Amino acid sequence: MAKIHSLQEAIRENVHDGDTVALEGFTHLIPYAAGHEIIRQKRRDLTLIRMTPDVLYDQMIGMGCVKKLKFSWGGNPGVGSLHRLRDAVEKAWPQPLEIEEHEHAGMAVAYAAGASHLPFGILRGYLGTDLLQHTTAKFIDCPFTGEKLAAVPAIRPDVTIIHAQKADRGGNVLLWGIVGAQKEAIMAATRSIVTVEEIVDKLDAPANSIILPGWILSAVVPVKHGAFPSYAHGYYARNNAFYKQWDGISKERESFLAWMEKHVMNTKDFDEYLQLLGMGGAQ
Amino acid sequence: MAKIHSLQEAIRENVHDGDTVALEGFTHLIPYAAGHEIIRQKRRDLTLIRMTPDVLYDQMIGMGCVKKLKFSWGGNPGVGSLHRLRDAVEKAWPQPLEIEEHEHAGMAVAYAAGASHLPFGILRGYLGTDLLQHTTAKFIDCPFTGEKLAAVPAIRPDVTIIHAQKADRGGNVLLWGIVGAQKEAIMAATRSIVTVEEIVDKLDAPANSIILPGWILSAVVPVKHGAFPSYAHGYYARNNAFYKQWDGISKERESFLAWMEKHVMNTKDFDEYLQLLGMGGAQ
Amino acid sequence: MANTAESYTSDEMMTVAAARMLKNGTSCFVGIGLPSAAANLARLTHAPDTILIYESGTIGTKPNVLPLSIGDGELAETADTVVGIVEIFNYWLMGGKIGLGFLGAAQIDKFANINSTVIGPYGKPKVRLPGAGGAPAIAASCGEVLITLRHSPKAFVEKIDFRTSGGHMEGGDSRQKYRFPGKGPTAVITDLGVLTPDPVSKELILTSVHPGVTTEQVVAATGWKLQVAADVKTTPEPTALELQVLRDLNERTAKAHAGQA
Amino acid sequence: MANTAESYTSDEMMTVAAARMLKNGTSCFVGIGLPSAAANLARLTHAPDTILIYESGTIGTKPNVLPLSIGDGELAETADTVVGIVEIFNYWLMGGKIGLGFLGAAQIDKFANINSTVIGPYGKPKVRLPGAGGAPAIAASCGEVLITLRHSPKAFVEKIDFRTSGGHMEGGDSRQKYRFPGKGPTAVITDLGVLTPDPVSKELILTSVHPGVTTEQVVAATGWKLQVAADVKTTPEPTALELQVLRDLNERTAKAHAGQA
Repeated sequence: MAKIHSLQEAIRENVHDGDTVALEGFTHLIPYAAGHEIIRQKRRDLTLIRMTPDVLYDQMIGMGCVKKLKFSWGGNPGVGSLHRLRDAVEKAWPQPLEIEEHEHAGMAVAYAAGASHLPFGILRGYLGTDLLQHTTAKFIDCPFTGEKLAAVPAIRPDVTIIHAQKADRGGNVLLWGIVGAQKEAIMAATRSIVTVEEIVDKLDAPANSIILPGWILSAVVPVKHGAFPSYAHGYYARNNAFYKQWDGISKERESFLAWMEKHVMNTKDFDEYLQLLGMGGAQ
Repeated sequence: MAKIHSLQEAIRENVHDGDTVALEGFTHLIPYAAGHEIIRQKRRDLTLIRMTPDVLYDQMIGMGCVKKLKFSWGGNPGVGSLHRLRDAVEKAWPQPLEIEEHEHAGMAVAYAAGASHLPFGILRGYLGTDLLQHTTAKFIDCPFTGEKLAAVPAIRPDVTIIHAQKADRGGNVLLWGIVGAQKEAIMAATRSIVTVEEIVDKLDAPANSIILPGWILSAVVPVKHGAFPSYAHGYYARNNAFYKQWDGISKERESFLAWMEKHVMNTKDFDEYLQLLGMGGAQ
Repeated sequence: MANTAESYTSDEMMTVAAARMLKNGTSCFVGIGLPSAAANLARLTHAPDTILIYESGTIGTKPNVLPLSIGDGELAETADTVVGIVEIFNYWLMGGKIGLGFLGAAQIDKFANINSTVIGPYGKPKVRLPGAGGAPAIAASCGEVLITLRHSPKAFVEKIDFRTSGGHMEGGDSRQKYRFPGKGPTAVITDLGVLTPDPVSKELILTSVHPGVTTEQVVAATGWKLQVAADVKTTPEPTALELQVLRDLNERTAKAHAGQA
Repeated sequence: MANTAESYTSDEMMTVAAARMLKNGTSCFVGIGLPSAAANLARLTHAPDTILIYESGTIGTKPNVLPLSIGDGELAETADTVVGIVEIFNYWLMGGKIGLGFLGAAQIDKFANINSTVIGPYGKPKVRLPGAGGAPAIAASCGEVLITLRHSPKAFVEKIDFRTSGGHMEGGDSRQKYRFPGKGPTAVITDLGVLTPDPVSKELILTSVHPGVTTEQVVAATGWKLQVAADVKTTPEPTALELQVLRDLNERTAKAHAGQA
């Protein structure tokens, strides 16, 4: 059964320098609080995995936590580039960033293969694209039709971290809305942390809800508003304005560092960070 | 958008002699009404697919509709053998029955491959079993680790038929509870029929419910109690006593034929059949 | 195990002995029939936090009556979550999340390979059984496997007619070459006693007889030359509590399954 | 198209022209940005039964404001159903259920192959773009594909810096050898006009210019020697209704996205 932890403790115990870490979330339920705690604890040489690295990974890359990024779409959705990601790729600041690039379909299949304990997954993909020169996919022949199919190596993170709406006291987690590849990422990982908006006595989940039983999780952590500026369906909306502001904050190294110093490094936890932003509602 | 049909019409238009047909359902939501209508319309030379052929397939086999069966577990759950299936396999009555046998994991993966339009699916399976001599699985080598994995050809039925709890007037279907491989079977098929307990104005489905949009279905048919003696979660329970009675009814060819004649061939539809059984509640 | 009951059947002893093998808190993939009865008895006695999983996709289920089928509504209603078949096999079972698999069988050989497919030749069967279902994946993928079936020379055979699921294969370390993720069968619980594989040869050895059963009886009921452990034990009798819980469960079950049609 | 509006921007003309390409009732896999605006305009005007699908797993979504991201809550709240990423790509997109894919691009070549990965060399990029996302699978698997982007010599290039998604590949019947399930791009809609592939060579040909735009302008804005159809048409102007619906949509959207933080 998953122990209910503090976030500091959960990150300390489960995320180590050099680990392969997936902080998954497809626009919705991005685990910002957990990512900030990794930055605060100054983890280094991480290999980050996510289909859609966005502002959180921009922050982690800019703060020097990341050695390698495996992804299929990296941007500030609807706004533009991730300046820290670009600075790392284009100018090796604050350090070189190795990238392994995929298409969404390949990442999705690779997560499913990881969750299924298979060494690889198959799809009609990568073919006819220049991704082939920069990815780990190979081709295999169908033993029945002779058709050529792409094989992508399974994703097996050392630790997967996601945010969800709620958990009960046994650490059983319920999430809903846009759920991305979060279940697969959790089930593919050796260790797993789930931050949740709240701990409740009873989940009261409808039939066939997406539930992660506590016994497959390493740690469950209550962090109210823990996905801000992403959102938690049924709790708070996506703060699109913040995503737009990030473009300005992150454009220059100096403004980025000053912002991170003030908002992340000099706050003791996510709650203090939210207060600093005037998000009193998170109390 | 799926047209709301009568069952007679839906079967007439979508199920032809010689077709490959999956009437899926994993104990729950077995599409009995649709199967009986296929028997009434005297379809012949069908290749039936189902992970768990039970009493309905026993009836279809005994009535001479079936040329071949592809399956992974064939029995009367908790009761014993399917006598008509055994009679066909062991004594070729009423005609020889070709069988293609799998393990559940292989069928599940084959349905998922069919839904994904892939020629095959992969799993760690079949290895070390005598199934290998009687199935269509082959082995492939992992291009990354060299490991040997089983490949099973995708299932692509000409038509898949399932039963579900409800549909709205646009033919969007909602099902819940034990849902087996029904979604995959529908999405793998060229044509599809869904019988439902009721047609409602609005599905009122919780987030992330299992919904089959009307635009991917060929026909939606309201048939109250259409899964009897299987069950529809939230509507009526499994009639375990009927499953036990079936053992006696089906043991001998004569008693089987007499029962089918009276209950299926001489009733005009499933409603009349239910009335004959004293299931007045189905009105 | 203070209170022993006056009398009990050999089936009850089998179910109780099998139930005792479950450690509390284990995730357990359960076959229908004897395994299901034993696993639920364990959950209702010494192992309340056992996580029962049926291949119908019901995870963490706590049925009040034993299911007749693998997909009874009772299993879904009392589950922590219900997932589809593709998910339960891919992500949970073959995905390596399950600690213990609990299987029945029609035939078993000395290396705990099992047959649930056919008696006689496959093409001309004497008895056509239901087939593999989830058993091969359970036998290959769970951390370990328990098997429970009634003892008879027809069931415990030198050579099974069909290998449906792999146990210790050809014995010794032969299972390893198949690269199955799980370590295979660790005990076979019958109505006469308990057999466990020799650590090296992996041949099943009689290590415990149920009260009132002699080793000779078990040897006679086994179709191969059964090896008997030097220190063969006697299975402790069912306690009054175990018997009461089992009988209540069976009574509730009989009532529930008769109540319709 | 009786009522034409007094004035409109070239972006409005582009969105309206793209929207008109959607047939009512089509299942349409929509990229964020221009494709999303056009698809929703179609849904709010002539194609109310269009089924919009975003790669975030939102199927049959009917957003009241345009999403800023591919996974805005608005998309989930107004969807017929929301599925996971593995399912949307495997069963729906690559599973062949989608009639039309609607993509944007940073660069495009004469065979409608597109780049959304990088400007300059991959290892030493001048501009690092977001990357492939779902585009390669959309381009390969949908029944047909529409592409919409603004016209400029930097976007319409002889040779794209990176082939992110396959259009008509090397032209002619070369797409066939890749065995992509879908038939590829059928139109490219820009702020200057509409380009469609020649039935045989598959090279993009200017077949329609927007009102007030000359063919010379379009040729000048294209980085390869653009072929012009003999009977090049003029795109009908946006109707008053189209413009009003689009402007209302954009206004609601701007208000919604500014309203936080």
